[in-house]
Amino acid sequence: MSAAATEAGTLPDAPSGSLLHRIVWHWRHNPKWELWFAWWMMVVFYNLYGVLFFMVTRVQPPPPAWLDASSVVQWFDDRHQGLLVGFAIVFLITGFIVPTNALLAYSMRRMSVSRAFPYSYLVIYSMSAVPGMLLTCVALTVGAMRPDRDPELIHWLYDFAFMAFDGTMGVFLIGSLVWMLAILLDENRVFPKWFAYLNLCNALTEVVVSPAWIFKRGVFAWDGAITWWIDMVVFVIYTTVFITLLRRMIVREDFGTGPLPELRTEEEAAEDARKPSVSMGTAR
Amino acid sequence: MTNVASDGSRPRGGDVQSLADEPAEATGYVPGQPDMWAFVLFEAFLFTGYFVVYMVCRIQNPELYLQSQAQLDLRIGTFNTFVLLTSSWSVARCVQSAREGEFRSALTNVFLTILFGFVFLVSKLLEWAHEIGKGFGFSSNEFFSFYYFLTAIHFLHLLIGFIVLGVVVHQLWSPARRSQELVETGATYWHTIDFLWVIIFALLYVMR
Amino acid sequence: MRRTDGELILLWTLPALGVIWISAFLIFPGFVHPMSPTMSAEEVAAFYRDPKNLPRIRYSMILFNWFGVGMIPLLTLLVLQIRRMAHRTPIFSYCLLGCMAAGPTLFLIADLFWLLAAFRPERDPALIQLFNDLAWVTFTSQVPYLIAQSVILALAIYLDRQSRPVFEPWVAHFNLLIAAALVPAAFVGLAMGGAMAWDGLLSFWVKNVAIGLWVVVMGIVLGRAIHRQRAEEGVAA
Amino acid sequence: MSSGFEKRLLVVWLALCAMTIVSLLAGSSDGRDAHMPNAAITSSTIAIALIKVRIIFREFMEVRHAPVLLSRLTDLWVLVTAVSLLGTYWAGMAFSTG
Repeated sequence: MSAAATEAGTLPDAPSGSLLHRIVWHWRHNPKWELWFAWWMMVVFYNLYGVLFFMVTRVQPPPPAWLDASSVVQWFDDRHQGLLVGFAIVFLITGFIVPTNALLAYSMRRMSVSRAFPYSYLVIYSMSAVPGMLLTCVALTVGAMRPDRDPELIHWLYDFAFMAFDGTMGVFLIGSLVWMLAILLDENRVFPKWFAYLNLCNALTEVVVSPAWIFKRGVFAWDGAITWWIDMVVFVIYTTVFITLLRRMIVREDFGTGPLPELRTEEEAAEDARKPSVSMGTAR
Repeated sequence: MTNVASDGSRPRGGDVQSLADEPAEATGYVPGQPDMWAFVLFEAFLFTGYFVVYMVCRIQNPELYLQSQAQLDLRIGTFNTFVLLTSSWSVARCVQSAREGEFRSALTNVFLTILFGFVFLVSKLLEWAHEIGKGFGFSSNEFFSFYYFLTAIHFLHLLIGFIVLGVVVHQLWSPARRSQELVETGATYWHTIDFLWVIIFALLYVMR
Repeated sequence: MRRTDGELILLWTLPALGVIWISAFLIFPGFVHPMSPTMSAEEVAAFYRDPKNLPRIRYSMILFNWFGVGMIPLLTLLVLQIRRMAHRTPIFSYCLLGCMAAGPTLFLIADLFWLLAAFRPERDPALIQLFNDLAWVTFTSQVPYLIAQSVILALAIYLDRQSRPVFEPWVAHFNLLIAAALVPAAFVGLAMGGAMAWDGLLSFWVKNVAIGLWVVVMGIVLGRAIHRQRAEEGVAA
Repeated sequence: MSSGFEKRLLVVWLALCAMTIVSLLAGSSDGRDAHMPNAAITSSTIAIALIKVRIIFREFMEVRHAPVLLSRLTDLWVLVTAVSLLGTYWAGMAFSTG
């Protein structure tokens, strides 16, 4: 757990020792515990989702949209136990994605923008898990529970699951645009402006998913090269970037209301030495 | 490797006579927010991804693509390209005028840009209506799927471009604002619409 | 003063809601002796077609449809109490807001599937069974936000480091216990019979009793917290 | 100074338009109804398009004044796009004839 060590690096007097020991220390003394809690939840659960969806249930990358009913029954048979166990774990842990949304909303609360931004983002993203993920998992669980069900009905559940997963792009589209606008308007320098534009890129890929409602095969189907693979690359880049930037935000956080202090690299420290600095006192 | 070496290695249009003073020009200045360039490059690579997928699908079924392509009117595509190149030209003039403090001229040029953007918008809508009228829709065949997809996602960038130009007008309008940085950032975005179209034009209308 | 008056009114909707929910629960013929997942499609269809059952299914689910999200104002009161805790950030209150946006929606979806199954019971039994399965799996397995809600509330209480915390520490322990009681229900897909199945001891009785207990206990605790807040603010004013 | 940029931008615009006309001529050289695979048209069209894009980068978007890094990145994109598009096309031609 080297990342835990980097977290400790933000506090000069953090103890070294076992992981549990350090967690207890931070729980007692770290004023940013709430923020780090949300951040670690985000990292742990994004990784868990990756494992559950790609390895345990093996429903991602998505199977072809053109499979016929008997192939779909076969598809369910191949994954029977994985689907049931994997989605049970998903049901167990999904609620713990909420701290992620809370942290993202907090980032907007720290900006010099209206509270309307964090609240709308919080509601949009909390609601988005229901159609975007949980309905998929319910449909596939129901499909796997009774392998002897009429193949046509299993086929319907399969469509329901993947259309719900890929086809509910509106919530993410609007969510990204809300975040983008907040960052562009922000004067507290919580995030760099290029990340606002990256939000726009992510929002545009949500538009690109929409042909999945129309095509059953080819690059625009729900498993297509454009609607799934390219979008997935963008999503992974986007997620990695915002996890990194949120970490920087927590490190820089001073619990004030003015501009967030910059991370102090050597160059910046040298620059500060040349001109009198006012922000240094509040930075630590 | 200096900047000059890479410039000299590639044939260029109209500025051969200015090659001599190139080193003096490389001032290390990025127009507008450097952040916008992150967007431009990200979108550029993303579009390269779309283009490659198009190419890979195309080489598997060249006949279909060639026949469908014959349904498009090359003259409309060329006209579109002219319009966008001209809009890019005027927004570049807007940036230069604003930089020299000639805000009246800058405003005129940004309005010209909006006008050309609007001409492109209308011609694209008419072209789509024409193709749909002939019975070629989004899901008619693979070529038309790509045609509508690429032109529509480009169209979406154009619509966002009008918002961006609105910000530029808002900045230039009042002497209290006039942030040169935002004007240049907006222009960088608008040029992106232009250069992406240049490639889409080549791939959809012209190539064989 | 005016602020907490409104909060008290919202709080006292809880007993009324409780009565409505318990009666809806008792009216639905599939709850008191929960329907078994091993029922065949014909048996499920017969259950919905039974003229004694059909009105009870419809009216109970319509009641749930009206009052299913009735918890949201009460959860909002909980959010306001978290705001009073000695935290540095609003992270925990944001978390609870997120949970309460998503949790009741899921119950509403289960309700929708039951009503769909009852709408045309003459439909193909396989379809009735499909809607019935969707309803029961959604109803039983959708505990993620309830679990997260309890755990996050417990963390928020533990971190409320002031001389007179808003909630006493036992409330946090209690919430963790409730969260643990809800865990087996997530695994409902794995068993067609026994304690883990959707009519089993753990997935049905333990889970629903835990939810009921949580509502009652948190209602009382919340009421005491609001009354104390009124007293404190009354003194201050 | 004012006329300096005016003239330069005008020249750039004229060059871009001229290249567009070359594309138009290339695209109509084999007749409107007889579209056949044609490696020469395709290669020259893609090459012209990318040269146009590079001119837009350097002149309109002022990359020629920009730091070397940006200049390199835009050139890299032009190169990657050229190689991947032409490479795919040529590979397709090789497979279909071979």
